[in-house]
Amino acid sequence: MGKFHPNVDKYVVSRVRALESILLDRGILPADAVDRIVQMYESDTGPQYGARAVAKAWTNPTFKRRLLTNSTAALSELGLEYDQLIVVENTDAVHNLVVCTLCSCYPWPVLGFPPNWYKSPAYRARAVSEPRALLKELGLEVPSEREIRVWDSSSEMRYMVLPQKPDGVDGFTEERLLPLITRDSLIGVATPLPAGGA
Amino acid sequence: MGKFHPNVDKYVVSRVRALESILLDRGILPADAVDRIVQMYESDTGPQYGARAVAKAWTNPTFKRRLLTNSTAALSELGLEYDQLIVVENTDAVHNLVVCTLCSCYPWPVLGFPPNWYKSPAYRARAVSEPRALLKELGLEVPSEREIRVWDSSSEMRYMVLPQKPDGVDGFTEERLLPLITRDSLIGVATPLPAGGA
Amino acid sequence: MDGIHDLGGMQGFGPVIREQNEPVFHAEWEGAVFAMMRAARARKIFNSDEMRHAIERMDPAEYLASSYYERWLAALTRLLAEKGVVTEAETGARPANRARRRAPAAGESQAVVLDRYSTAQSSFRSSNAAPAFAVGQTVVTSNERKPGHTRLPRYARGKRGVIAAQRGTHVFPDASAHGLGDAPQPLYSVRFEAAELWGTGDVDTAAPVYLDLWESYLATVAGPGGDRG
Amino acid sequence: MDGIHDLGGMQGFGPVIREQNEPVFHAEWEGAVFAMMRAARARKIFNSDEMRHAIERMDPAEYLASSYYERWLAALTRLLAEKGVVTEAETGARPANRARRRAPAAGESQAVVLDRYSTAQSSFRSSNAAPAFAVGQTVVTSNERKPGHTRLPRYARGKRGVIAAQRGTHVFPDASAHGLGDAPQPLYSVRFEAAELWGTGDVDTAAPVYLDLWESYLATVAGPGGDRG
Repeated sequence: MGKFHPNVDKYVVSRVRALESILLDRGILPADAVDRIVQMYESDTGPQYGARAVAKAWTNPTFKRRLLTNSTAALSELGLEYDQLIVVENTDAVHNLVVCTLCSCYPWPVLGFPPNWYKSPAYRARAVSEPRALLKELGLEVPSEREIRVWDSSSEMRYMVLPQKPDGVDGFTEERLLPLITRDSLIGVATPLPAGGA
Repeated sequence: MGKFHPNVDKYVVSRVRALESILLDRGILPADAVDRIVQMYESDTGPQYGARAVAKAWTNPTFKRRLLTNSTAALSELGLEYDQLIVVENTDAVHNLVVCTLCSCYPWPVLGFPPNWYKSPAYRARAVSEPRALLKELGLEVPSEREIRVWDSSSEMRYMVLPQKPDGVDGFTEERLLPLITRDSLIGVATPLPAGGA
Repeated sequence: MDGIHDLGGMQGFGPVIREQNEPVFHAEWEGAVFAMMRAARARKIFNSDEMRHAIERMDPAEYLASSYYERWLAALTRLLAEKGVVTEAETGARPANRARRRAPAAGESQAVVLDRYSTAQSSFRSSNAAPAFAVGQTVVTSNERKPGHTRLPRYARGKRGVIAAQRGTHVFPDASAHGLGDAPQPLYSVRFEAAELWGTGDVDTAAPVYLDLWESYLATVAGPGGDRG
Repeated sequence: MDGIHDLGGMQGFGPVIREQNEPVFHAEWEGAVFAMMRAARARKIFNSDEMRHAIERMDPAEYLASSYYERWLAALTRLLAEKGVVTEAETGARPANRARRRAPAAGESQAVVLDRYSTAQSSFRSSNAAPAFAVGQTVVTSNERKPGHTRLPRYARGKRGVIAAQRGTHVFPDASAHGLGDAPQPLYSVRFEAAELWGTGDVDTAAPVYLDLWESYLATVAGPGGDRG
């Protein structure tokens, strides 16, 4: 609901219902499509594939190299056919941040649905021109000497951040690492959770 | 009323009334100010000074020269103390158009209140980048070989167009010329009315 | 600031609609807003640059959804609050129908019902400094992205133009809008060719734009046309 | 087009607010819009570039006042009308409560309930043409102001950058959004320094932006750093 549409909901709902009934009548929308799609996405959403890829990269250097240089091959090892992903690695010298200023492009196959803040005009406007100040507002202080690379998703290529491994997780299995790897850390607006934090 | 504020009027009116009562109580707004200002502007608005200056320029070459080079002196001959006006002359080689892209600056002392279209985002956005197409939409075809100079009012200087004199008005007095000189012709979105047209 | 107000060159707004026989005010409240703005300005509660900047600071969605006098109302309310004259809580709490105009005392509104223009409002300032740029000189505009008020539109940022006229010395809005005084500077009329502003596409090359720009917005360019050729 | 959607670098939007435990859909109608968009795309009624351009063509005030799925609804309604599938009159005339989902037939929605990603959606295209630009080369972006869809943001128009990577050959959105086919072109990742994009003011110089740009957006620059130094 738009901030400035005080009564938008009823109006929007009635337009959606009307369009839905027309598309059902014409056979464009199968009768069960809405329910099935909603059910499917509500039960199967989030950054599972992305987190799995990162956990594996943290524990397996050759997988990490593949993920960074040929993500299609790396993701297919996880059972995902996806040829549009570029994975960018955070280091002590470089922090990466993903945005789409022109619309809201986002790597759905690996991260699930984009959160509303990612699609907001404020994020889209500010991430490119004042990333460090924005990240600080969001609770992530990136040292001034560390370069922030902002990836503005202007093509069909999609971006995911490979965050730095938290301290104290040496010897953790992929399964123990997984809960530390939040969606926000894969966009670049947060770091993974600390070892004891999940 | 904003296009997308379906019920804005009541809300705005109540905010205006509340603010008005506070400013009256504090003595910032004199009791009769609203009525007097509204009455004054509703009875005394429009491009009287601008049209008068143009009519005089059309009939008096030395006044025209003063108007174009020292408008302050020229306007003071008409009883108006105003030191911020630049008058730009339309010729067979140049057509002039006035806009304010950043807000809605307009030469109120000579043209009265700006019309709503002058203050609209559409006019402010398009006048600078596609003036010829915009003027054509508004019914004024400017030949492609004629330069259109767009004056974007970015400072406190204000702009008024000196339009070309219509055909067939040689020997007309200032009083007969006045009704031909429309507000829109002084902004540059129209030509003056034809000799028989007023 | 690169705010929503900076509309020059934006696409997607559709046609310009002219209203026939447009009234001075479309509703009574518009006249009241106009009068209140006049009164606040006459009392020197804020200046015109502060008022413009208050409009620029509106939420962008609200800016575009608002009419002209709704923007004035938003700026007026905000500035009265920022200047400590009327808090936003007061405006919100006041019952809507309390405004009752007292019977006017003769002459009371004199200080507020201004002349249509007073030379006290002039932006001209005297100066001993000679302008740095001459008519005919090629200049390039600043590419600086300022957080505050400025009068160099985004479409003319980092662009080359030619000085068309010197306009005297004027109050500098980038200072005046932020309580930093008049800080007067030489002002110039600068001509920009359409291809410089709008690029190499389907551009009407016979449609230059003239902007009035302050000296600190401008820098010299090597050679008559500059090093870009 | 230089539309309202082109938000990069704009100021005045305020803080980014993150919702805790955000649901996939905030209301039932959002899920319905999502499903209808999926169905229309699966039926190849329009492509993703046409969809983006339909959103860009919204009235700017409505764009900013709308939520994400309201924009999808606006684009969907517009494209279905433009493609002659459902007229806007039909959508308006249809009683609001007529949508009654029939009992689903098993497997019926298979064609519509797509996998999360299908390589049929890939933007890659095979090509024999060698890319014109090499990694490390300095390029300058086009300053062309297009009336239609483009993926070169306004903030990066007429700017210098360095080729950071070659990305293969991809469908060209400026063609694809306008029924002009795939018209594939080499794509590059281009790095732009912050000072080039945002000027000389209070700029965080250690915050470059990387954009994926098609070959026709780019031109060579004389010398390694170009003639601007």
